[in-house]
Amino acid sequence: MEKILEVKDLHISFHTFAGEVQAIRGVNFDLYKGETLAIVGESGSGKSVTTKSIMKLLPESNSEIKEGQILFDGKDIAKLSNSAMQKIRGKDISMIFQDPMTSLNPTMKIGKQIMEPIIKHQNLSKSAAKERAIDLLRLVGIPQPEARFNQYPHQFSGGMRQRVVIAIALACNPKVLIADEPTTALDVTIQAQILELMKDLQKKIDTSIIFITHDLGVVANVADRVAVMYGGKIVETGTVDEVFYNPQHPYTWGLISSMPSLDSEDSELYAIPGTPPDLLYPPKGDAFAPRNEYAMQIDLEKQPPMFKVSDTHYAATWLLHPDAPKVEPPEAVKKRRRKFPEIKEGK
Amino acid sequence: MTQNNESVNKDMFVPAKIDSDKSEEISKPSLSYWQDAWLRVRKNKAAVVSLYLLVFLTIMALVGPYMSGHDPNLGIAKYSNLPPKVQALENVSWLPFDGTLENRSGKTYDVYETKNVEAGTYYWFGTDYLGRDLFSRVWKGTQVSLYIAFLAAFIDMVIGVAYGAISAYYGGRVDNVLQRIIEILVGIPNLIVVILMIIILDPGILSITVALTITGWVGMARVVRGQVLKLKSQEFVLASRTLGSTDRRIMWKRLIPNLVGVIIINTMFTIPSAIFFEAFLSFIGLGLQAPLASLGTLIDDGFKTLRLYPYQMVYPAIVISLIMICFNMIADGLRDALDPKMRD
Amino acid sequence: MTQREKLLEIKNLKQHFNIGKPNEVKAVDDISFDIYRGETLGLVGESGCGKSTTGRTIIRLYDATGGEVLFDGENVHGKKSRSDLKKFNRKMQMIFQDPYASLNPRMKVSDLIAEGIDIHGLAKNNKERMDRVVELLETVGLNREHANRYPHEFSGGQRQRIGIARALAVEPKFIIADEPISALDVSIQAQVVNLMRKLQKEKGLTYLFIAHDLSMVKYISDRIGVMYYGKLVELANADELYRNPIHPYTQSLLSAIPLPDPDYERTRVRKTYDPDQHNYKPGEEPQFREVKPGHFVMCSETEFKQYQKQHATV
Amino acid sequence: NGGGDTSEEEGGGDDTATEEQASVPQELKVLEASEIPSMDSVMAQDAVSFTALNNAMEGLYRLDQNQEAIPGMAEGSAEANEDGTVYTIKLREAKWSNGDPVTANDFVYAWQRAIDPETASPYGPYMMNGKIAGATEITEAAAAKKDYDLNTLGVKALDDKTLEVTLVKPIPFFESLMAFGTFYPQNQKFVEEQGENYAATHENLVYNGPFTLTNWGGTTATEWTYEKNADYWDAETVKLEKIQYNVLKDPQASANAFETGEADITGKLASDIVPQYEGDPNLLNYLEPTIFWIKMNQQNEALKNENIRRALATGFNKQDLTDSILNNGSLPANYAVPKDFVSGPDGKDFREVNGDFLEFNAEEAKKLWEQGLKEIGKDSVELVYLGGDTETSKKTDEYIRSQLEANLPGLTIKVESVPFSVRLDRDVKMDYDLQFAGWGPDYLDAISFSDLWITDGGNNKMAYSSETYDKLLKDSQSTLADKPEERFAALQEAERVLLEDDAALAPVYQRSSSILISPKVKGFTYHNVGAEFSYKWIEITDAE
Amino acid sequence: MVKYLSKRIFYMILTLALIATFTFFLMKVIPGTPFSNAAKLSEAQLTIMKDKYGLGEPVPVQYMNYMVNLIKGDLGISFQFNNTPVTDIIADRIGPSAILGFQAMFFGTIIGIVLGVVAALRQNTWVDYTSTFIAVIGKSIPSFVFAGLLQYYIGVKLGWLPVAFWRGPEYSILPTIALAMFPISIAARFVRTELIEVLGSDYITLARAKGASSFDVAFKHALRNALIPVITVLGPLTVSLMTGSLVIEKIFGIPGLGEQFVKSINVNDYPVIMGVTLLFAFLFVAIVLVVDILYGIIDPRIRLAGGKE
Ligand SMILES: Nc1ncnc2c1ncn2[C@@H]1O[C@H](COP(=O)(O)OP(=O)(O)OP(=O)(O)O)[C@@H](O)[C@H]1O
Ligand SMILES: Nc1ncnc2c1ncn2[C@@H]1O[C@H](COP(=O)(O)OP(=O)(O)OP(=O)(O)O)[C@@H](O)[C@H]1O
Ligand SMILES: [Mg+2]
Ligand SMILES: [Mg+2]
Repeated sequence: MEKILEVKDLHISFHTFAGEVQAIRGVNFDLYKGETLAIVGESGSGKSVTTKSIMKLLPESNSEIKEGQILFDGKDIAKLSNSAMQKIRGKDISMIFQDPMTSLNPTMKIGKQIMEPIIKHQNLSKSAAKERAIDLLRLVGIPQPEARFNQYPHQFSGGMRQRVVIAIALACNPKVLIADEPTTALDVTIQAQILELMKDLQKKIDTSIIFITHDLGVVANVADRVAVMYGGKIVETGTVDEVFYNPQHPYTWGLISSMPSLDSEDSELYAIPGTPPDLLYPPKGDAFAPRNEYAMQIDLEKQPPMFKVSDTHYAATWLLHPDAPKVEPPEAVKKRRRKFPEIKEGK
Repeated sequence: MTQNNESVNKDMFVPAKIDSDKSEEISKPSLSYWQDAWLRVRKNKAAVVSLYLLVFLTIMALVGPYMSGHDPNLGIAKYSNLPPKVQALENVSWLPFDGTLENRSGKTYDVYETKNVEAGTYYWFGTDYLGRDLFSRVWKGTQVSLYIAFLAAFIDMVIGVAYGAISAYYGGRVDNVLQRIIEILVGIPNLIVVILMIIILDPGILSITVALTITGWVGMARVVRGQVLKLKSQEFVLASRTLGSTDRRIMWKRLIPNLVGVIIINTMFTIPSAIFFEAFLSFIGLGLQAPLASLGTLIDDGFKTLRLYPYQMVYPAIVISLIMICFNMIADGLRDALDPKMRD
Repeated sequence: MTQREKLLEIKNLKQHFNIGKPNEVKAVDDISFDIYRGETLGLVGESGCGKSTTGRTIIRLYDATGGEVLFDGENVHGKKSRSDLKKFNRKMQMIFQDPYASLNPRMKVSDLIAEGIDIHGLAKNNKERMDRVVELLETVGLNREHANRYPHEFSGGQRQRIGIARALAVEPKFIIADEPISALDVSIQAQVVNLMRKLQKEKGLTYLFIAHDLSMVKYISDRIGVMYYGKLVELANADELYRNPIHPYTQSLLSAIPLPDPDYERTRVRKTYDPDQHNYKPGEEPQFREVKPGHFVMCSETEFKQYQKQHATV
Repeated sequence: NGGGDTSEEEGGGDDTATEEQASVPQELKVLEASEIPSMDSVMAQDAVSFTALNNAMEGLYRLDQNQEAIPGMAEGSAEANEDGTVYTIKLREAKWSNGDPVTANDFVYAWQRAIDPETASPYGPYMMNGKIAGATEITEAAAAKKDYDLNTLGVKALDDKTLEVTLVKPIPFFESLMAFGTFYPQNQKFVEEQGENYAATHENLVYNGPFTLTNWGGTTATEWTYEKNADYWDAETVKLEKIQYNVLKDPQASANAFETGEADITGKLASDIVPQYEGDPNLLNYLEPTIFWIKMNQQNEALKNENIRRALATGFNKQDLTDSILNNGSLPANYAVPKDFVSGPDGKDFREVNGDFLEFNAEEAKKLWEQGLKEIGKDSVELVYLGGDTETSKKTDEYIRSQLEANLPGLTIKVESVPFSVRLDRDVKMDYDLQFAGWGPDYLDAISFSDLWITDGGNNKMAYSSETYDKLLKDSQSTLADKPEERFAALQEAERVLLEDDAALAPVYQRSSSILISPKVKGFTYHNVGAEFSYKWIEITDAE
Repeated sequence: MVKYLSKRIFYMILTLALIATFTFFLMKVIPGTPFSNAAKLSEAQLTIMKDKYGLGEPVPVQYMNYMVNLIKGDLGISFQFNNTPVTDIIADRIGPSAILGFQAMFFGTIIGIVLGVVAALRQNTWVDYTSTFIAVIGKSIPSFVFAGLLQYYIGVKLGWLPVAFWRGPEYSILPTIALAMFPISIAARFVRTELIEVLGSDYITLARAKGASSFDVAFKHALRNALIPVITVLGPLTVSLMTGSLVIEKIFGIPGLGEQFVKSINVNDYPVIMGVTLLFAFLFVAIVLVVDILYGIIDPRIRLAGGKE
């Protein structure tokens, strides 16, 4: 498969009043053509920062890429000039944000907002751009696109606004689409529609999607591959089946077992104790260690490297070290693991 | 993604003792809102410099009038309009502190000599038309300007906050009536109200303050109203209500403390306006009564003779500008520091 | 089940906003249900359907436009004296959705938790007050050390637990939890849910649990009500509702939930709901009817018959 | 500038104008400090209006460069009857700018209009009451809502060209009084035709003076133009062709405009500006008959005491005030009738004869003060000092305050600077202890000053009352009216009583006014009473 | 919309009536008389004058008369300019004031906005500090000082522009500059503050994600959203500038209303004071309405209550 984007050993810090926030502490991943990579992880783990750095949208005043490369088309985005980046944004890489209520300019007509990238990147005439914009509106399933073209965002419902945002993102058939929690603010029914729409469109234009969410249900629905982030690092990555049915990292275990399934019985939910690390004072060893009931001495001392589980599956936990004692994962994980061989077969 | 097989000590693979209590521990030192805000303000260099400068100006306002040894209100008529002269600096030719002026034909002459000023007499900022020491007067004026500013700001804060909070909290008809009153107040030119105030009360600081207060708080009331409208449906207010809090308790104990930031920032902006307003009143002849001076009256006086004795206006103008800039910078710094959106 | 004691009876509750203005909203439009002592009643529905309004009206944050709420048989929506209201405020409490907005940022945790204690004079002196605060903190898994800190120093989960402690301070019988977990991280949601369940067991609390995360609602609730545009369209035992959703809206809602199971997700089909599909004839008022024992559905007479037939066999 | 065309400018003149002189355009640019509030001579009440009227209209007499009354519409001097109460004046042949002749009736009409309560002229009754027969009666009848007859006013047209004026008592300064704007004629037919609109703009006016207004938009106009009135009886004398006026109220701005050549003559400069032009050839400085003094309200316990009053009046250095602080040519005033204002029958200035009173003497003042304090049994006194809100007034007040407080121990002065209208109001109510005030005369006679201090006089308002003073004043206006020497002596004695005997008033300074005027302007004339300036005699030369 | 407007207009009239009443009685309390040479008038004459101008009647009667005339559009006659109706005075004087005020507002706002935008885009850099400095100086130095300096240096010393008077466009340049300092500083401050806030919002990030340039982001996307608070302040400021700045008008010899107003206050010319006050109040309430309508134009979300699409 063709690699379209490569992130290598990315380190990003913010300089804040309180001190340096090491938001990203060595992130590596690849994105292949036509696939959907889901990034999950808890709030503050660095999902948005990672993707914003790909767009070079981090606030210039206080953010700093300390190390690493973001390779797109052979170019290192981290080093591109602003004007060069303006040519990539919206054309090769585009983005959808979490909150459809706030991500459209309230004082600009919908049509104009869609036309903007078209005019900018495709050198179309105004009327051609308008036609294209209306097509896009139709494509994302907005009824009466001609009439809607001249309306303002407040005249649209949340779900429709998100469709508009998607239309804007897809306006120039980007190679990469980054969706940062595109459905978190939406109702389940509307979320389902949007997810279907995105999958549909992906098939049509064959773009690669980075999909950020912390809803594992959504991940299961859309992802081909999954990266789990914790404390500014990717702690586990693999195909969606590998991560859901054969998770290796204790954080992934925690995530999966803290979700009640519709058929789960009355037993107490598994809860990851404690609170996420404060990246102002990043821990010396494994960031998850203080909340990890399987933590070993080494977790407190040394950061674990990525251990290979399969060709596609890696996890950063010392538990995978040959010297580590074998541990019993939580019940919910064991249940899933039992299904794993069968699912691998089915594939 | 290389498999990292560097050797690690096997002993390390023993379960670690994780203190479950510790997982809830907060690693950050406990900072109150104000400590935190102060830390942020401190990062803003312009604000800090302004703060120090303001403290310096305030101290000067207190001790300045006594430093030169000349009474700020008592002049020697014969020594009127002397240019600045400072010990030691008088010999530095490019500094304007040598007590000389240029006459119409462009010749420099020593005014101190022409006016037969006793040797060893120095007026650091020169003297005014009555022969009063401008240095003392500038600081005396700073005193008055700061006093006016703070007093006005204080009353502004009290009335503005109460008015805005009541208007927004009770809403509906109360709000409608109160907002109408504001509209009327703003609709009547300030000048009329001020003149009336000054005529009814004795002219002077008090009447200026009262006049300022009559309409000066409108801005504050608007801001507070906006904030309270926003806050009053916040969940923490609802929570307080479900616990049985009375309206009054909610307003004063729950809402107002949350407005402190906004109030302070707004006050920082009110203060320069008050100083400016007083200067304006002086210009139209409704300001302070002699021999009191404010920076406004000093600038006004100095301006009249700007072409002859530029120093008479320059020094008070510098001080007033410094005060304004300082307050504005501090206000900016505070806004950045107190803005909840800027917090982590 | 029938012999269970009713704690709360909501009868024909209505809450309309901006009455008489062009932007009138019927946020809650004539709903009736009971809540039994010690149970958790879940309330789900799409955003804006009136769940929060229902909760807030019950606790009198809004004055109801119509209907009544009987708490222990006593109407809490009649005109009442201040002291009566205070008494009522002790019996019923609320936990809010946004753990950031629901704690006053200018107050210390101890003062936040003690707010109810202060208002109702539940502590004789400072020491007693502090002891009680610490006890509450420990109940929700925090400790003495946290008492002197400010809300912004806590994580979302911790804040939500502080909110719970605040509600518990007045020892209420009934707690309305308005989406207490939807603003929290997945890994932290479980902490709060577990805590709520623990407290329910220990203190015999009754919950009205509002949410739109259906799997969590199912997990915590004994019975679940489904709301749609200000109306309650279905109410049943939690398992029953999931197994046999009757109202087409409920079916649509359930079919839209993605589950953390890729295998299942690959095959899930979504049903859509269109309110016009009922094809109600003019004059045919849908009503809330008991299709099966304990399973109520909003339906017309014809639909009722049809549903009964369909589900009798199951 | 200038250029070659010389043809029309001085056409028909009998002069000996050389080529060069004629080539200088006879145009003048003048700055005025205010709009013209009224061009209706009957309604005018301020210096600007009277000045404007003075250049566009003419009364029986006109003041010349030496402040002497010279015939205007009158042909020669006025004939008085033996007791000096009835004057008969012959009018010369003169025309209004619409061609109508100026007749005696025009005077009768204008004067009757001025006294008519319906007109509510502010200056009419003020100028006529107590002087022109019948005036006071009309005003009082109207105030009491009784009938009155305008024909009872002492002015009659004996024929078209003969006017008879009846006075209440002899007026030695009759001719100069007649030069005052209120006594100008008005063309009855034209005024009645215009009705409400009379004097609304330059088109609603007819002129009989040296110039006509050609571009005046009305009372709010800030620019206007005069052009030479060809129909003026003395048009020969008038050289100026055009005067362009602009209103500029800020004194510094006026000076700036003068410097850039926007103006040839500025309005009166504020005293702050004058020192800037010390030694400048453009600066014209002249002494006005306006005195500033401190009124001491004898309703105040302390001020009832003569020693205290004297201490106050002599306790501040007037010389320093005029030299260092005002610095604009003003003179310290040790008198109550100004210098260079009136002179006696022997031609000697009033001042020259009467000398100084109440001169500054710090030590003496302190002694008097202590004496006074003892007499009233106090060791400190606090006085409210009512001052104006103009810059000069504020400076002066502040100076006097600091001087008096320094020289008279135990004295506290509270200065209150108030707008003019407020000060007047409080003056009338006698709501002050000390008041800084000034007075400028309306006619050329010492009595316009002396008159102020008679018991219960409309301007006294400081509870000063002296039988001697009252008697001297009464005599000078009746029994001594036609005995110039004795009358003069009586008025001088009155001043002495006021200041030396009673120390009723603390004179401060006599004002000097300054304007900037281009050296090419010759024949510029200022006046002590009524109108401030005359342009009739101005000629532009090319002196640079 | 019609309903909304008529309601607003009703409130406007109410407010104006209240202001008229309030000012009227204020005038009665202010000491002094409108007769400038009252010192020279005898009692009898004062009585006559008062009767003539209707000041002899009991105050409530005067009030009724005034209000009745007001409804007829008659503002009375000035005392200081005899026989001149107040409406004429205002009509004569409002022109230059309005032109100056408008120019100052127009250019001042534009410059201020640019300064503010630049400062916001380069927050906490020297650009920002310079802009802040200019803004603060503009606010802290009284306008008469600016006016005086401009007149002297540009008018007299350099001779580039006329020092005073009102005879053509070039005469309005210096006063406009002096007058514009205030709107410049207000606009710059507000735009900066608001823009910083707006620049942090999601839709700005989205606009940047679309590849828009910084210029487009600032001017096409952000500015409009930052303008609401700016026009809230500038609206009323326009009124006070357009109704005349006494200081500037006095220094530059401009026949405007502001200078007239102050003079009227000084000489107690009640009808003119009342007239100008009412004009000011009227413009003020009108501009508030205009600003509200502008809100709707600038931001389509803000619809007039009860207004239909
Ligand atoms: N502009 C910024 N200034 C300072 N710190 C920042 C900034 N943006 C992000 N951070 C910090 O970087 C870390 C990662 O944030 P990020 O937004 O990537 O989290 P996330 O995984 O997207 O979380 P969420 O699920 O809440 O969106 C956090 O600790 C956050 O506080
Ligand atoms: N104070 C109010 N004034 C006017 N309308 C209101 C008010 N509160 C709520 N509404 C409206 O009532 C309806 C129901 O709102 P409510 O907050 O109860 O919904 P919800 O089901 O809780 O939604 P969510 O899941 O988003 O919390 C919405 O249309 C809302 O706009
Ligand atoms: Mg994020
Ligand atoms: Mg809700």
